[in-house]
Amino acid sequence: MKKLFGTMVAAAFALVMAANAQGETVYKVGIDQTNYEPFAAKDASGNWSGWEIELVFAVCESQGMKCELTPTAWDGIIPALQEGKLDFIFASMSINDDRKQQVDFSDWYYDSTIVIIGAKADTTKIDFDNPDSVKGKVFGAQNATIHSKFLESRFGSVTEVKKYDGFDNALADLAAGRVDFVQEGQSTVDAFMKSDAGKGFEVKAIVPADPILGFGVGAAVRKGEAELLAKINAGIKDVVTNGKYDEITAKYPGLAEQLQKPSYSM
Amino acid sequence: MKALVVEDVHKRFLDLEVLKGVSMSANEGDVIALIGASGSGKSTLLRCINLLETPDSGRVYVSGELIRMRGLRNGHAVPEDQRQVDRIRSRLGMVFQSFNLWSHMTVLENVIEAPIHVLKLPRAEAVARGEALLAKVGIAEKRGHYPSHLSGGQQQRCAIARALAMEPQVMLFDEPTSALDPELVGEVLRVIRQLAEEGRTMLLVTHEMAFAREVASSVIFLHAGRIEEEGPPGQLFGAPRSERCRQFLASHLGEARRVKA
Amino acid sequence: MIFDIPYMVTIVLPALLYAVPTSLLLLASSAIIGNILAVPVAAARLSRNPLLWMPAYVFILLMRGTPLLVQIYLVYYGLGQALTPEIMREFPFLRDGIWYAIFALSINTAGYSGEILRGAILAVPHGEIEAARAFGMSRWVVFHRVTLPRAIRICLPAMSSEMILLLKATALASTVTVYEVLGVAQAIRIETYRVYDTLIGAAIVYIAMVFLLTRVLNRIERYLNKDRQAMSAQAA
Amino acid sequence: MASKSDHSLWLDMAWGAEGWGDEFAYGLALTVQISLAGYAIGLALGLLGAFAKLSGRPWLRFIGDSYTTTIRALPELLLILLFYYAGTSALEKLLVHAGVASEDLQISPFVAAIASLGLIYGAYLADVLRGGIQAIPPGQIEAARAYGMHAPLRFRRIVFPQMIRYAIPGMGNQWLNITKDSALVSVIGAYELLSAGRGAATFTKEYIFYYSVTALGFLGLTIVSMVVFVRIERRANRGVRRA
Repeated sequence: MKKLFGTMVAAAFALVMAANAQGETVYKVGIDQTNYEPFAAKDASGNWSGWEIELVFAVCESQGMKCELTPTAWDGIIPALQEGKLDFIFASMSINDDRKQQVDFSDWYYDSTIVIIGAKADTTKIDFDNPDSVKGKVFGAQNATIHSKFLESRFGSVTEVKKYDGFDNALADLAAGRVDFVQEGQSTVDAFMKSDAGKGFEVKAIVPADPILGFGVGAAVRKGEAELLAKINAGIKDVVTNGKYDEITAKYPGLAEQLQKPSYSM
Repeated sequence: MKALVVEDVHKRFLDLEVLKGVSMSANEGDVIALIGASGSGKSTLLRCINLLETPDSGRVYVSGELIRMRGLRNGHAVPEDQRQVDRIRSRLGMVFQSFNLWSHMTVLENVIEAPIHVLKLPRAEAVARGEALLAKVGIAEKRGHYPSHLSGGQQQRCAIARALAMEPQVMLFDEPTSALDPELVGEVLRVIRQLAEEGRTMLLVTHEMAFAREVASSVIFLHAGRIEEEGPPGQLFGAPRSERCRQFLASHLGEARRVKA
Repeated sequence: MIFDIPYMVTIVLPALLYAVPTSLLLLASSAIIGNILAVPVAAARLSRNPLLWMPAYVFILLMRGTPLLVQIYLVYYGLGQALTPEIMREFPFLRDGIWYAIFALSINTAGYSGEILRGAILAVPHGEIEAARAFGMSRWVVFHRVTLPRAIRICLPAMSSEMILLLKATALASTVTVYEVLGVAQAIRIETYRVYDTLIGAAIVYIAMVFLLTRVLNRIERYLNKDRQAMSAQAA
Repeated sequence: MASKSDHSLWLDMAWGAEGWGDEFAYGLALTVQISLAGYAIGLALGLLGAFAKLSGRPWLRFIGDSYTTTIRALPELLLILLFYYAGTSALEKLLVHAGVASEDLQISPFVAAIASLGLIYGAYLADVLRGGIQAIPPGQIEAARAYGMHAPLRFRRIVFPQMIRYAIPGMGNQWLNITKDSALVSVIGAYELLSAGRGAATFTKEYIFYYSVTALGFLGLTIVSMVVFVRIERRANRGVRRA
C-alpha cells in the first residue's frame, strides 16, 4: 500500500514536470476540440483531418515551423491563446472588430457565405430586418461565435437562441427538432446536408453582411506578436500562390464552389 | 547510581492539580508499588516519568540522566530535546492498562517493531529475542496471530514481552490487570512476579494489594497528588501510620482477600 | 485577467441571481421525483422475487456506476435521436433542455436515494415490524405505516447530504443549454472574456445556496425527529 | 432516424482506422490515467488536510476546515472550470516565480484536469483520512511514543497503516467518484472516455449507441474497481476481529 502510494505520487509529479520539459520550438496550434466538418474533425482512425488541418500544416511546412495541434474547448480558445497555452489559433475563426480587441489576426485565408438552414417542411420566411418574422422559432449556433452573436443581436429580442459548446451538438438538436434554424458557414452546413442526418434540411436564407460577422477567416495570435504573424501571413501567401491551396481544396468535393479564396497579385 | 529519581514533580490539568510535588527514587532491582485511590495521581506520576504527560515542573532522572525541560509562560513545560525524550523512553518499558497492542501487526511483529526501528537491531536478532520472550511469557505458539484473536490475558502478556524486548532499565506497569476478567488476572501476575524475582527494576501502579504486598520491595501510597506514606510492604500494609492509608487499605481489604484466595 | 469586485457585485451577481430560480426548479423537481421513485426502487431491490430485485439492482448499478454527465448526454442527445422531429413539434415543451435535465437528475437521484433507503429499511429494528404484524396489519400497511416512516427518519442525514450533492449536480444542466447559475456564468464569461469575476461570482452563489439548503434541511430533520427530541427532553 | 439496417453498429467498434474501438480504448486509458494521477494528488493533499484539521494549532485547523467546506460546497464542474481558466495561469506564474519551472511553462488541459481533480478530491479524502486517524485507538499511538518511536517513525509504522485500513471503504468510494467525475474534464478540452464518446456520437450521429458504449466503459471501470477494492479491504482487514 505504502509503495503504491509513493509510486502514484511520483507519477503525478512526473506528469506535472513533463509539461515543463521542452526542446525545440513547437508551435501549439489551437483548434476546436469538437467536430467541424469539413474543416476539422476527428475520424474513426483517431486523427484530426479536414481541409483546415491540411492547410495549417502546409502553412507551417512552407515556413519551416514545427506545428502541433492542440484541441481546445472553443469557448476558452481565446483565453487559452492569451495565457500562452496556444501559440496561434487556426480554427475557422472569423475576423471581426470584437475579436480584434482581444487578438491580432493574420490575412484571411478563406471566406464562406453564411447561411441559415432549417427543415424543408418549414415555410417560415426569414426577414433579417424584422424579428417578428421568426417569432416563436428557435435558433441554434455554436457559443462564442459570430453566429450566436449575430442571431442574438437580430432576433434575440423575440426568439430563443440556443448556444452550444460545439457546432456538432447544434446540428444534433437541429436533426432532433429542438431548434428550427441553425446558422453557420455554408461549407460547413453543406457537409451536414450531404449526410444521412441532413437529408430533410435546406438553406433557408443567406445572411447579409454585418459588422458582427466581419469578413473572412484568419489565424489569430496574441496581441503584438508581429513576427509570428508575419510568418503565418507569408505561409498563407505561399500556399495560395504555389497551388498547394487548390490542391488541398480539390480533395474535398464541392468545397471549391463554397470557399472564397484569397488572391495575391504577383 | 539510582535507576530512577523523581524530584518535586508538579502536574496540572486545566484547574485540577493532579501532582502537587512528588519526589521518589528507585535503586537497581527495586520493585516499587504505587497504590492509592483513583484520582490520587498514581497513573499520572507513572506517565510523567516517560513523558507521556509532560510535568509542569520538577526533575526526572533516568539512570542519572536528567530529562531537560523548558518552562512555558502558561505554566506548562515542554521537553527541550525530543530526541533525548525518545532515547530515554527506549530505556523505559511501559505496560498499559488496555494493552495498546498495534492491531495491524501480529504478536511477533508487535514485539520486534520497536527493537528494529528504534534500537536498530538486526531483524534476525530481534526475532530471536522476541521469540524467546514470547516463550517466557507463555504465548510462543501465538506468534503469528493478530492481537484481536487473543484473550485479554494473552494480549497483556504479549504487551509485557513487547516492553521487555527493549531490554529496558526500568519497567513501568500502569494497572496491568485492571482491564482483565478476574480469571485472567492470575496469568499476568505470574509473569510480573517472575520478572520481580529476576531482579528487574519495576514501578507498578496496581489495585492488587495482596500482590503488591507480596512482590514489592517498597510501597508508595499516594493521596491527592502527594505521597502520603511510603515504606516496606510489611510496615505499610501491617501498620500504616497515616489515617488515610489505613482507611484506604481497609476498604480494599476485601478485594485483597479475594485475590489471595 | 482582472478581478473587479464592483463589476462582479453590480453586473455578474444580479445576472446570476436571476438564474437561481432555474437552479432551484431543477433541484426541487428532481428531488421530489427522484425521492418518490426511490421508494419503489428500494422496495423492489429488497424483494425476494428476481423479476423485481434484479432490474432494481441493475438500475442502481447503472445510476451509480456511470457519470451523471454521460447520463445527461445519453438522455438529451439519445432521446433527441429517438424522438422524431414531428413529436418535438407536436409537444413543444420537449424542445426545452430543462426537462431532459430534470429527467436525468431524477433517475440519478432515484438510484442513489433508493440505495440509501434500502439500507435504512434494513436498519429498522425488526421488533417494531414484528409488533405491527402482531396487530394483524397487512404487509402493505406495515410497509407504509411503520417500515417506511421509520426508514425515512433513519436515513435523513444521508438524504440531506444527497440533496446537497443534487444541488451541485444541477450545474451539469448547463452542458445541455439550460441557463441555470453556472450556465449563465459561462455565458457571461464567454461574452466578456472575464474569467475571475464570473466564475468566482458563480462560486459565491453556489456557496450561498448550499448554506441555505443546509439550514432548510436541518429544519426538516429537526421537524421530522420531533419524537426523539421529546424523548431526550424527558430523559434530561 | 438513420439506423443502419444493413450492418450492426457493433462493427463500427472495430479496432484501427475503420472503427471507433481504439478511440474508446485510448479514451478509457486516459480516464484511468487522469483518475489515478488526480487521486494520488488528492491523497497527498488529503493527508495534509487531515493533519491540518486534527492539528492543535487553530490557524491550521482553520485552513483545513475552510479548504474542505469550500470545496464541498461547490459543483465539481465549476471547480474544474475555475481551476482551468483562473487557477492554472496563477499556478504557472507561481511556479515560474518560485523558480521551480522555466519561463515557458504551460499547463495543458490534461495536467489541469489532473490538478483540479486532485484539488477537489484532496478535500473529500481529507475527511476520509481524518476519520481513519480518529478511528485509531489513541492507546496504540501512545504505546509507540512510550517505546521512543519518533514522530515520523510513528506515522510510518503505526498511524499510516492503521489509518489506511480504517479509511479504505471511504477511499474506495472516493476512487469510484473520481473516475466518474473525470468525465467532467472533457468540458475543458482534456481528452478522455467521454470525449471519445462525444467524438464518435457527433461524427456518426449515432448518439444512443455511442453514449451507451461510453456509459458501459465507465460502468466496467466501476465494476473492476469495486472488485479490486473488495480484495484490498479483505487483505487490509487481517488482524481485525470480524463481528
